[in-house]
Amino acid sequence: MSLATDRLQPSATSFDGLKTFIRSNSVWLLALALAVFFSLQSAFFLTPFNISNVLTQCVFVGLLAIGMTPVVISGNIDLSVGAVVGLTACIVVALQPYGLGVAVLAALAAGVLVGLVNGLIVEKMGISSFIVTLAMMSGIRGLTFLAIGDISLSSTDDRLNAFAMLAIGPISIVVVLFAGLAAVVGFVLRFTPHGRNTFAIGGNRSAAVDAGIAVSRHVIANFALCGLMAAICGIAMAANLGAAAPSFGRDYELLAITAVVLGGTRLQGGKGGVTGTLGAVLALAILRNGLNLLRVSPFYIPVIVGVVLIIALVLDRQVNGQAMRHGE
Amino acid sequence: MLDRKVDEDRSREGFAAAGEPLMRIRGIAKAFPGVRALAGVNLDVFAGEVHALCGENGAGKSTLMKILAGGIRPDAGEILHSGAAYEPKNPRDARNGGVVLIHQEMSLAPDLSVAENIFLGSLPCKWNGMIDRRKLNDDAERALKACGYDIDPAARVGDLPIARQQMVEIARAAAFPCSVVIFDEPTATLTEAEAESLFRTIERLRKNNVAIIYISHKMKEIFRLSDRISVLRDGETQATLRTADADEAQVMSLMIGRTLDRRQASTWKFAGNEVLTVSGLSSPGAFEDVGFSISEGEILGLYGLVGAGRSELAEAIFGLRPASGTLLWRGRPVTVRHPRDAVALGIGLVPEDRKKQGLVLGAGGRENVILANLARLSAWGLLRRTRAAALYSEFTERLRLRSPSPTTAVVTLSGGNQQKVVLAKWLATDPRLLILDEPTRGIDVGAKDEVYKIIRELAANGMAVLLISSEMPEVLGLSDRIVTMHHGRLTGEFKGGEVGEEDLIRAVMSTDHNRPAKPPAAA
Amino acid sequence: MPAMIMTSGARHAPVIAAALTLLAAWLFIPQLLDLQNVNQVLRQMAVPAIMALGVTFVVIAGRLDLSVGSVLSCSAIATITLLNEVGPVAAIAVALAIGVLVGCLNGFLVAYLRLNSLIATLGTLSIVQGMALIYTGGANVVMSDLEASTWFTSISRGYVLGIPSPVVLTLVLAVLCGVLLHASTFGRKVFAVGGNSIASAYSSIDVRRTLFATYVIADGFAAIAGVVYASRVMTARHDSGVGLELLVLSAVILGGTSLIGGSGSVLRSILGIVVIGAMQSALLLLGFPFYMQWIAVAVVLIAAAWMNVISRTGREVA
Amino acid sequence: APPDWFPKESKKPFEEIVVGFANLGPSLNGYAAAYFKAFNEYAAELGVKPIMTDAALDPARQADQVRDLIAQQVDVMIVWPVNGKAIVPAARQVAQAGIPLIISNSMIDESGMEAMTSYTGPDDYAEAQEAGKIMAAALNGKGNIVLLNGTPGYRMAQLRYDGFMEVISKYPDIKVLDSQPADMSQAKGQTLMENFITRFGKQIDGVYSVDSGVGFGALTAARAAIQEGTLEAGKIKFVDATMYGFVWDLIKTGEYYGSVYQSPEEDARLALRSALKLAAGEKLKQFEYLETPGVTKANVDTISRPNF
Ligand SMILES: Nc1ncnc2c1ncn2[C@@H]1O[C@H](COP(=O)(O)OP(=O)(O)OP(=O)(O)O)[C@@H](O)[C@H]1O
Ligand SMILES: Nc1ncnc2c1ncn2[C@@H]1O[C@H](COP(=O)(O)OP(=O)(O)OP(=O)(O)O)[C@@H](O)[C@H]1O
Ligand SMILES: O[C@@H]1[C@@H](O)[C@H](O)OC[C@H]1O
Ligand SMILES: [Mg+2]
Ligand SMILES: [Mg+2]
Repeated sequence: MSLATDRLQPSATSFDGLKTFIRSNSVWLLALALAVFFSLQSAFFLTPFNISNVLTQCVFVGLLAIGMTPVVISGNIDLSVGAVVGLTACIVVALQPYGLGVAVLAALAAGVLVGLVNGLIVEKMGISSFIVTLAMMSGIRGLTFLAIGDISLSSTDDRLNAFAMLAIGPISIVVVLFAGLAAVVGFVLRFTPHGRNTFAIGGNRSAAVDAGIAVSRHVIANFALCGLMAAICGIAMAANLGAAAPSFGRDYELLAITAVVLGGTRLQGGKGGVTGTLGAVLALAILRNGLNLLRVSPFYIPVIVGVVLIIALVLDRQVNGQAMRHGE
Repeated sequence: MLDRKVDEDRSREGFAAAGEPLMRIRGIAKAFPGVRALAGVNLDVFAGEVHALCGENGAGKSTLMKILAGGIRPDAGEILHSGAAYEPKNPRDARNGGVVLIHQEMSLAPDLSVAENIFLGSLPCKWNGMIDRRKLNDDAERALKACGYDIDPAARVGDLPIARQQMVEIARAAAFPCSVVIFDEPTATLTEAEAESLFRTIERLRKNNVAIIYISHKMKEIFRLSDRISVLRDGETQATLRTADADEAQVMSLMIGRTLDRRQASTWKFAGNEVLTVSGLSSPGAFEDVGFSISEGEILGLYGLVGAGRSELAEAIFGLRPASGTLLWRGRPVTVRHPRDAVALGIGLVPEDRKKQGLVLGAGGRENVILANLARLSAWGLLRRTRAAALYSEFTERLRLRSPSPTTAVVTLSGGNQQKVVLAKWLATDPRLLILDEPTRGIDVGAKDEVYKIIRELAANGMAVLLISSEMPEVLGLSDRIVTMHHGRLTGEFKGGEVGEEDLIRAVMSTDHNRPAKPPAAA
Repeated sequence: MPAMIMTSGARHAPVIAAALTLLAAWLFIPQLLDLQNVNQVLRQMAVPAIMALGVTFVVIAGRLDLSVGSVLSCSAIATITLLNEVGPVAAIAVALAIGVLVGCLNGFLVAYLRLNSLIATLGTLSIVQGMALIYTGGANVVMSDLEASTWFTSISRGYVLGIPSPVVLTLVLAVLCGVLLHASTFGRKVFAVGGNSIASAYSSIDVRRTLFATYVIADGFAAIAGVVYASRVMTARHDSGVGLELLVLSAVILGGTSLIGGSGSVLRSILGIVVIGAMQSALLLLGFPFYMQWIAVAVVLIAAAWMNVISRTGREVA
Repeated sequence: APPDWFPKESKKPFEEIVVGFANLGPSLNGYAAAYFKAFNEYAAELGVKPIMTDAALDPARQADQVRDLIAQQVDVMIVWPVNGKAIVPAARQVAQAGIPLIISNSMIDESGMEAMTSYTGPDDYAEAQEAGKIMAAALNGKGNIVLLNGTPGYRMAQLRYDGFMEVISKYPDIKVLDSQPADMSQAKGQTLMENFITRFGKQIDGVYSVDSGVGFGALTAARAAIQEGTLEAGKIKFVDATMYGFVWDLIKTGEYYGSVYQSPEEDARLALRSALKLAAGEKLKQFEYLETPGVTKANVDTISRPNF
């Protein structure tokens, strides 16, 4: 690509091809490298049980990160997802006496509702999503504690936990569900007008407005989707643990955002996708699982995770980085 | 030869504003806090005419167009479109009503494809809710072809050079069935050849009986293209003229409310010492082996087409871009690694993109002016406020800046006034060499003349000026000496006053015009 | 004219909100403004207030610093463990050095490597807290003589001219920051970088050095807050500061400093802290469950941000 | 060589036993930190290498980590649950994998009890009852108290509240003014107490805290108020349910009224020892409780000073 010839050069060298590949899949390469490293270090790493383990461990943060991806692409952020996990986990357990269906629907509705409120405040009041969702994070957590109290709830309907324990071969049903949802969100982002408009809004909001895109509607829809995914995460967590407490999902918003950004989605919006997010979720899960298998003292894990996080960011800047202005 | 072509095109000489206008604008008013942008504008636009809109910076042209395009709602007044009330609530309404605006500021989503950008807001869908890619790309291809552009509809817009991006913007006009197309300063970033193809597009639209509103600060274009000219001043319509009956001077005096004094300032120059000598300067991917020198009191024009690498050269001299080669400052070798070093030597740079590079838009004029002068305004690390205020008033008064107050956010100022703030900032540093990169881009004739006067005055007082411009008349009119640049290399040197347009054009064009010169800057 | 008044009114929204909150609270809970309670609230809020002073610089420069809470923990741990061994002066010096060091790391990552500040400082948060965890093994470090009263303990527990000493310290630091931010040339650079870093670079400002400095200030102040914390609580853990980063950020936002960068003030951040402190105290005095505070913070945060939006639109856009 | 309490007929040689320990994380408080330190020291002393995981107080992560340990085919597993209810499904998976399971320090929910082989640790309810008795005695059955509770959602907090209240409710003249969660944090205890003092002032006769960390925070607040003359010296009786070293000192001087002895070292050693025995195939009692005697000035000298 050059000033004069904008047609993609078909005769790109194989080096260019490799570079493009690395560029769009750098985090997958990181995941791969980690997997190779740990399988050389631990005999347990590549056992079917452990593989299914790692995949299962992707699910909770993964659901949030997938839901967060369109929000970030449209130029926003959602810090409230962790609190929504706590809220919806409690709802799905607390409302079981009214029937499992009611409980699940109520939890999903609560997630969507929080998303809608987030989106509405952001769009209609014009407040930055960071502030809105920071406030919501605090407010929802407070409300949940106020309603439930300092206790945890036991799931009384065994079907919930039984469902979470289902597996197709070694792969847990939750993983399959997660993969399906990720595919849907990825598909929507890539192939539907809503998805493309989301990119347009994040890339150049005023352009999107000028082009007659109903910007608010798309932004709100993404927040609602994010809330929905957080609710699914809350339900899945309650199912998996057979219990719920208002403190569920604490700090998960940060884990999710980390995965989204490591996956190559630009925090300012306009660029990114589900594939990268998935790779980042996987890489982080492999890292934690592998360190565990290597019997690294838990005291060292936060330091290692922090360092890997920063290295990954630096590498991403190296391959994908914006042409840096000298002197800036 | 351009002029002859204009004459041939005068077949529409007899354009008569007869019958019902397609769009009738009556008493449109709009106020922003502290500014009355429009104070009752009346305008009739007919199908099949090119209606030029002129006015000083801040006259309200863009505001009026945004109202037509549904981006802003007016405070008062009414618009009739094909006889019916026209009150677009948003750009989508406007587009559905057949009104398309090609923006002054680029209005594209960088991470989407060319085709997606052209059809942004109305992407074609299949029955299952998915985007119909084939139709999208075919339609886009057609729209691009219709404008005569050879751009891959699947290319990512952010990867295109700026001029191509502007073409994508323009192609939108051909992509939709529309009755009114508004162009707001479309040629500001186009080369003359690219502008030519835009004019052909406009011609085609006109033939299809579309009404075109065309905003520009370039008189030549206006007289070449338009059937009628309306002049806006201080948010009011001054007059609407038939282009065939009007002349430049008349339009300009309507714009600024007085006649322009277009006498050249004294051309006397004292032969100063060399201030800066550049030799063997290279920056990979931008320019190579550049050498020239510039003396006190000299205006050196640097002419080239968009993408020639002139801005990069300026950035390198100013310490914003790494480069190899030697710089001699008053005969002594110097290294400039950071703009601080450049400022310490006495170099100033008025960058080409005032919004991105020139201004802190949310801050006031005074805040902006002091930014390049902090070292001098500091006493024990504290800002000397009275000195800062004095500095601001001195230079903004000299440039006749129009701003409600020193703390008014510059984002609310018109383009020309914004440019003056940037100029004031650099003049206040009292530079020995001032690099001006497209100093009059997007500013009105009145402001342009003021800027020219200032440049001459500065040079007369011994300042060296490196003038980078894509506007031939500007370079020819101001420079003592002109160097040309093409594909990152200097291709010629001419003496001011002894060189004609053809010479310059020849020097910046060559047969390998389409050879890639450098990878585009990543967005 | 009325528009102007409303506009300027909205600009001072945080001040007005603070006054109104206090007034309303006082009407219902007379004890709130009892001298003793006021002293107490101010004493309690001194630690977050000092952190907020530093964080304000980073936020005005358009970035975030999530690591301040873990810097506080580290600084408090260092102060307490070294106090017994090398005396207060050296202990405080080491504690502050830790803050400056982390500030340099953050500054390097954000300013020179140009990493996203949210994620990068999340990374340093994890690293710094992890180091503290390794160092203490998760244990409380406790001051050896809990009943001693030295100048060190009076940093947070004494009085100066009848005013609680941490409040005096906070005020002194606030004045310092106010001068640095609003009257110095460095302050202009911070605002410029937050407003438009490219234009700042074109104006010969060293953007990287300026950004770097804001992190040194933020984490340095977090370390000072850690010393005050140590003096007040007398024990510390690797996670003593967890949650403070968001509290402090909320206060800064509450004060009307825009997260986009380029605007804000030290005074407003302090006001934000006072509002949060008064509100927490009022809710507790009214006997509300603790969680009520979280809900109240949410409401106040959105209300303040909204007033800020109104004031901004009042000035610029229709 | 295996210690003498190790069964002679073991299913597996002592050296080859792999112990997995999914703990909630030292972030909980000083007690937990001392526990982990003791655990590691004891393991080193015995020459076993346990696999430790840290859930950082996240129940979902803890469940994942339990599964990581199953994947590594540990011979026996110890779990200190973040949340007694949320650990149940993971505990069942441990049982399914045929791995004996010890729940340490904080109980698993009733519903998961069948998956657990044995519990080792304090009897939190009994401990709180003990604290309740001390408080009642300190106040002579009459007075106003405030409660500073543990981390919301942590099972122990509930037991420490219920046990205490069971005793206190027998004294109609003891009134609970308010109860707030102090998150097992000293700083929070201090802040909450400062607010209690403003609100209730001289009405407060007793402060019950979940443990000495929180209790010491409350004491610090009271000291300041005494200095300022808001409170009388020595009037408020401070009682908590797990004694830290510095509170032992203060009980000796009389500034702090009483607490309950609970040793993290004993807690940790008991857990590891029981785990090794289980792995060897020995049968254990379902509940192996620690000794948790009440401590006041009267008997403080008979109790060794906790070193955390
Ligand atoms: N959003 C806004 N907020 C406040 N003032 C505004 C806003 N938009 C425009 N203005 C003001 O309205 C007036 C008209 O501006 P407008 O952009 O329409 O001028 P213009 O004729 O297009 O100028 P130029 O030739 O420089 O593009 C100017 O004084 C400008 O400062
Ligand atoms: N792909 C692109 N995306 C965004 N901006 C671009 C792109 N390519 C070029 N530009 C910008 O367009 C402007 C003109 O291009 P360039 O700097 O390459 O040439 P130049 O010789 O400086 O030309 P001129 O000064 O006439 O604009 C520059 O500001 C450059 O940064
Ligand atoms: O039993 C423990 C308690 O006594 C301590 O204070 O904190 C952690 C608890 O699990
Ligand atoms: Mg305009
Ligand atoms: Mg240029």
